[in-house]
Amino acid sequence: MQNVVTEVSQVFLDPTFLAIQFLNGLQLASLLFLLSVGLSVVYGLMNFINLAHGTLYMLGAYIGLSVARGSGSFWLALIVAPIFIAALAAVFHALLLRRMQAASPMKQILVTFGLIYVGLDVVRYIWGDYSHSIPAPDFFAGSVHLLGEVYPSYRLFMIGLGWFVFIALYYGLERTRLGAVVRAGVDNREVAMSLGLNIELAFFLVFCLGCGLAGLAGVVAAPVLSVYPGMDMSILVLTLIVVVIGGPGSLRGAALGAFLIGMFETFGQVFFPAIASVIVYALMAVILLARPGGLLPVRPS
Amino acid sequence: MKEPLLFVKDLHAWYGDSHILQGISLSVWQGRASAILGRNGAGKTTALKTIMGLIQRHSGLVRLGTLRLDELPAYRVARAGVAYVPEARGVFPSLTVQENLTVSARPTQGDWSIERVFDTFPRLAERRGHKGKWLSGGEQQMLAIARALMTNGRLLMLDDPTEGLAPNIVEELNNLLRDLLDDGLSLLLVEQNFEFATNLSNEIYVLGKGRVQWSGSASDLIANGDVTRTWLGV
Amino acid sequence: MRHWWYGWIVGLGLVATSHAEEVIKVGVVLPFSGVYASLGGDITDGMQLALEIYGSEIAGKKIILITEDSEVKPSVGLTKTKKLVFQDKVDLLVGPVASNVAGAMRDFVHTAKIPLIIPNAGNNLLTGEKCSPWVIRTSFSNNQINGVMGPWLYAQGYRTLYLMAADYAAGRQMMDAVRRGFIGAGGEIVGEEYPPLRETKDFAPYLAKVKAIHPDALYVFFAGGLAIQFVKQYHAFGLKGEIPLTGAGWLTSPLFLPAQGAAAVGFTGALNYVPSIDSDENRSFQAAFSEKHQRTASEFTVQGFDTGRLIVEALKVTGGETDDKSALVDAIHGVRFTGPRGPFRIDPATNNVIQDIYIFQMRQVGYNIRHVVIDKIENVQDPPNGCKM
Amino acid sequence: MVKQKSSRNRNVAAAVLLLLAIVSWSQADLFGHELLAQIAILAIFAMSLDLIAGYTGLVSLGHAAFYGVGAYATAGLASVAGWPMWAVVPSAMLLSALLAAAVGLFAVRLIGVFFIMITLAIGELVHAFAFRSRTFGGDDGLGGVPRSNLDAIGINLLDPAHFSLFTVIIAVLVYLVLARVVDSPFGQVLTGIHQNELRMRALGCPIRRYKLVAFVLSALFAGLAGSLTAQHNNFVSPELLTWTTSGEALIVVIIGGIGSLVGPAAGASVFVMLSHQLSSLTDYWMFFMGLFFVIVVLFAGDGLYGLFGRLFRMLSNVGR
Repeated sequence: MQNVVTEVSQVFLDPTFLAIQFLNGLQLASLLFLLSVGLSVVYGLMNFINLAHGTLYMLGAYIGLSVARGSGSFWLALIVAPIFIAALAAVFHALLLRRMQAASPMKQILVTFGLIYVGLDVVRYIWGDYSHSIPAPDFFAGSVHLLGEVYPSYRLFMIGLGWFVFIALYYGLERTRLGAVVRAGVDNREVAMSLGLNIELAFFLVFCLGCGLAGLAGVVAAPVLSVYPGMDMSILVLTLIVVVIGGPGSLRGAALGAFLIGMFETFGQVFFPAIASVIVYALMAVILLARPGGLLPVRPS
Repeated sequence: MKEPLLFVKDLHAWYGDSHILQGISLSVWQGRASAILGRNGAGKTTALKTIMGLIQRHSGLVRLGTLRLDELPAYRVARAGVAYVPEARGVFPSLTVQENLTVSARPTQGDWSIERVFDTFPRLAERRGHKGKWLSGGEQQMLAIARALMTNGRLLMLDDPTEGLAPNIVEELNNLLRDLLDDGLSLLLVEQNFEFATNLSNEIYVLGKGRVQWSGSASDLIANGDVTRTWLGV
Repeated sequence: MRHWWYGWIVGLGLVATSHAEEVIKVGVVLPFSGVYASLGGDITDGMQLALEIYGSEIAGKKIILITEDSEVKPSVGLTKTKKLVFQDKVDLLVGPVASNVAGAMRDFVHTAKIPLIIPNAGNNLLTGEKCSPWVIRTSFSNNQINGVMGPWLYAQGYRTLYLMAADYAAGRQMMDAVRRGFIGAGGEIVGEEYPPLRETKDFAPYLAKVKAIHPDALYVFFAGGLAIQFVKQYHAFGLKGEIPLTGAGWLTSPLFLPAQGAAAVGFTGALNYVPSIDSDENRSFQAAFSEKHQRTASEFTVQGFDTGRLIVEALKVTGGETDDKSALVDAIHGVRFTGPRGPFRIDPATNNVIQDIYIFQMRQVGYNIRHVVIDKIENVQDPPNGCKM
Repeated sequence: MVKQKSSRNRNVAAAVLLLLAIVSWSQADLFGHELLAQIAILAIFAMSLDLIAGYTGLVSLGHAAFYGVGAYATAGLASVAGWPMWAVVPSAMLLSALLAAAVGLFAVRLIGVFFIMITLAIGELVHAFAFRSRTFGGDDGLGGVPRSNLDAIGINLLDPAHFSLFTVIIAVLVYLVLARVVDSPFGQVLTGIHQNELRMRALGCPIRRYKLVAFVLSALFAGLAGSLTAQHNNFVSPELLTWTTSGEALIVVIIGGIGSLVGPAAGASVFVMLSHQLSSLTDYWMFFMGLFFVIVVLFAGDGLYGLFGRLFRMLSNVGR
């Protein structure tokens, strides 16, 4: 028995093994980044916590499922679902959010919690209670040999997509006028408005974009994770943790938070399986203890 | 006298349950400065924010020229020609000096351009690539004013601009504001610094308990010891 | 009778319960929302089909089902149970799916002496240490399904086994059963992994570990979304060719198979039912079910179906009488039939079902992926496990 | 002056609610008593949350941790360790309060979403512990929790009617205690902190200490609610500790009217009745529940208590 234990730990210190796990961590980080970045910047702009963000992720996955089944094309699903979710977010904004701009955070919690309930049953009503999956696109359906190991190429695609979105958003935020408006709004909403910047419009655009990214995450996750009613809740808390430890309002914070959570989730499960389920909570507690505003806070607290 | 540029009449505002502005009226004329004085908590900052539309206006009239402002959201008030320098400057810390200036620029409306700003404030030109958070207090005040000028408004509202500035910078600020007045800009000033305000302003409004308790010219105020003692504690 | 009180807030139209004297009320507490909603639906469909086939009227009394949603929450399941007993005055109860809900209901029905027929929840304790004369299980115990697999795998030539299940009581109990059997037969467990039940979204870290250790076979228990994710990821990481995948048969349940597709091929599992069992009873059952619902009946449907049939058969014996609960339970103990899953009866010593366990392999047959039965362990009966009634 | 009036209105509303509870109690059948007990327990839990969320501005998504600790401590001390119930219930409350004190020491340094998330994390850590604990039956939970024994004064708590009355009486006592707290100078400071933390700090108020005391006090009563729920169900499971339990409590508070004590108690009855009725009617009851939440925010901004206030004013205007 002793023999087995030492043998095992050596296997786990093998560089190839660690490299593969690093990729797994990056892949999870990619997904979490797509989910958290919109939530984070929206919070930074309007102090608005959308608890129904996970619901949009779930809806994205289901719409992607229907599109992929109907058309046979994963890529079409990858384009249609985020657009649909962004449009849905626009409707949601027009019907509900605009009236709640001045509402207290408590009312926001109540409304978005209500939308979680509504969204869950809408999904159950339309798509039923069974679990589904979207097949990976043919081009990424196989595996590649990496460091002498088999690694699913779709996961490499997920990592690549995460990087792509990060870079695109970084460029958009740092180099465009809208990006500067958003950053100004996050820095100080009142002042930005009093200088003639239409922060509500910027908020609307960022909100729709962020929701669209959540929809994108849903489709992207579907070939790896299954599509089922309740998939929203299982990712929501992790997403909120990413937002908080990164520091709400910051693109780089969301990326850093996603990276940390991806890695701690992955390596925690490998090296500390007994506490794998709580490791991210513990991490968050420690980070908030040391830095009450998150790692990369936008506003000094 | 001509019609005022900014005309505020019987403006009320609430902050949650507290009735902070209980009906204030004031005016600012073209090319002249008005100042609002008062103790802490008198409602001075609230008055500016309410004019700006940052605080829900409860009732009253706000007019800029012929345009009613009291129904407009803050960003429309700004675009209508009110340039605002908020309390504690409100420089955007994560934007560079240049971005701070260009993000709200409306060059088509007037003659303040980035070049002219950099001519007027050479210090800002030197630091154009620095993030807002790395500037000193005086530099931040310069940037906040320059940024407001970049909106090319007709009225400049400044909330306690001298606060925390060294005397030589206050002097510099005084000169700058005089130049702006000479250029035809109008000023509405909230000040703690009695001397600075009376020196610069034509009309003074003394605020207390959410109401205008006294108004008149700067020289009248200096002469009126009762008012300064009761409402300003000077 | 409902009091006006119940509607004082909402004033919604209340469900009218039948006031006819001559009915037999079966209270059904199953999940109709939440993660197990599909199981609740399958079990209910199965029960209704049984009532249609075997007769829903006994001695002039109609059997009616009053369903309540447990939401997979123990406290809700208990409240609904109390509602069915106190308010609807049901004659007997059926439910639930999840063992934690069963745990909450158990003490109440035990004290109230209302027969409860469990159509799924597999916790060993329910028919072991915490057994009750009033709690009867028609589905399985976690031991029953997995206990046979340890010796069977050893007999197939596997010497080292790696265990993996979601980190909750059911997962642990199933792995304990396999471990006991496999070690007892002479094999060695070279690794065990219990990914968190809720948080797990990715098996990649675990799969890499299994690959590094390279056991003779991997034995798993996952259900629902986790089953789909696991099978697909096992395939994607290229383990399928290298390490045989075995486990509790729910992994490739008809509920999850469409989403898993070809990735499921090669899995060897043990279960109390698979759709491809070659018997007249099963064929006619599947035909009747698919005519009504246009899909393949799952093991959950069969558990519901046999539960419904058991109730009908027992009531026939009592002549539709339900007031004497002991007589009703005695009648249940006496029922014997051959159903879709083979010979069915209840063990009076534990109140757990005695049934055949099928060992099957997922294979591509033509264009279809099917559960091919490769072995059958007959009349698997749990030992009392501390049950004293 | 305003304060006195608002607390008088609150007490009037509480009296009306109590009257409704008494009428319901006298009319209820066996299952009615079950629901009434459930409502009373949820009301206690919601009122305890209102003390921090409504009066102090500390929105917690981890209040279920204290509720759950109260329940698990009751189960552990009574059915595992075999303590007598008169010792179990106060100990369970104390344990909840102790946990709150330990957590609160650093949690009250955080504000806004950070406080929400740290409480959520604490809740999840406690949940994970219960979920894996063999002693407490892991995720299958632990049964056989006894109820308090009041046979000495002629009350048999195994009788649903007696138990529901017992829980209603305790809810009334908790209301009276909490009402005293929020009306006291201590409560005024909490409200002050909620309204303007910076000003209170400028006035030299030890804000964190006040927050901590409120947090601990709130946990004490959450623990009591947990203990009662364990006794009511004779069963505990990790479900009590999930963050959605905390979320639902928060919803009850908001539906009822945050910062009014009596509102959350009324919210508890609406929540229990509505979810019970809806889930019997349709499998898609969550849809209607969710819709109801949205409608409350859109049309009854301040919750039931706000509606009650409006009705009250309307009636008194008519009367004039």
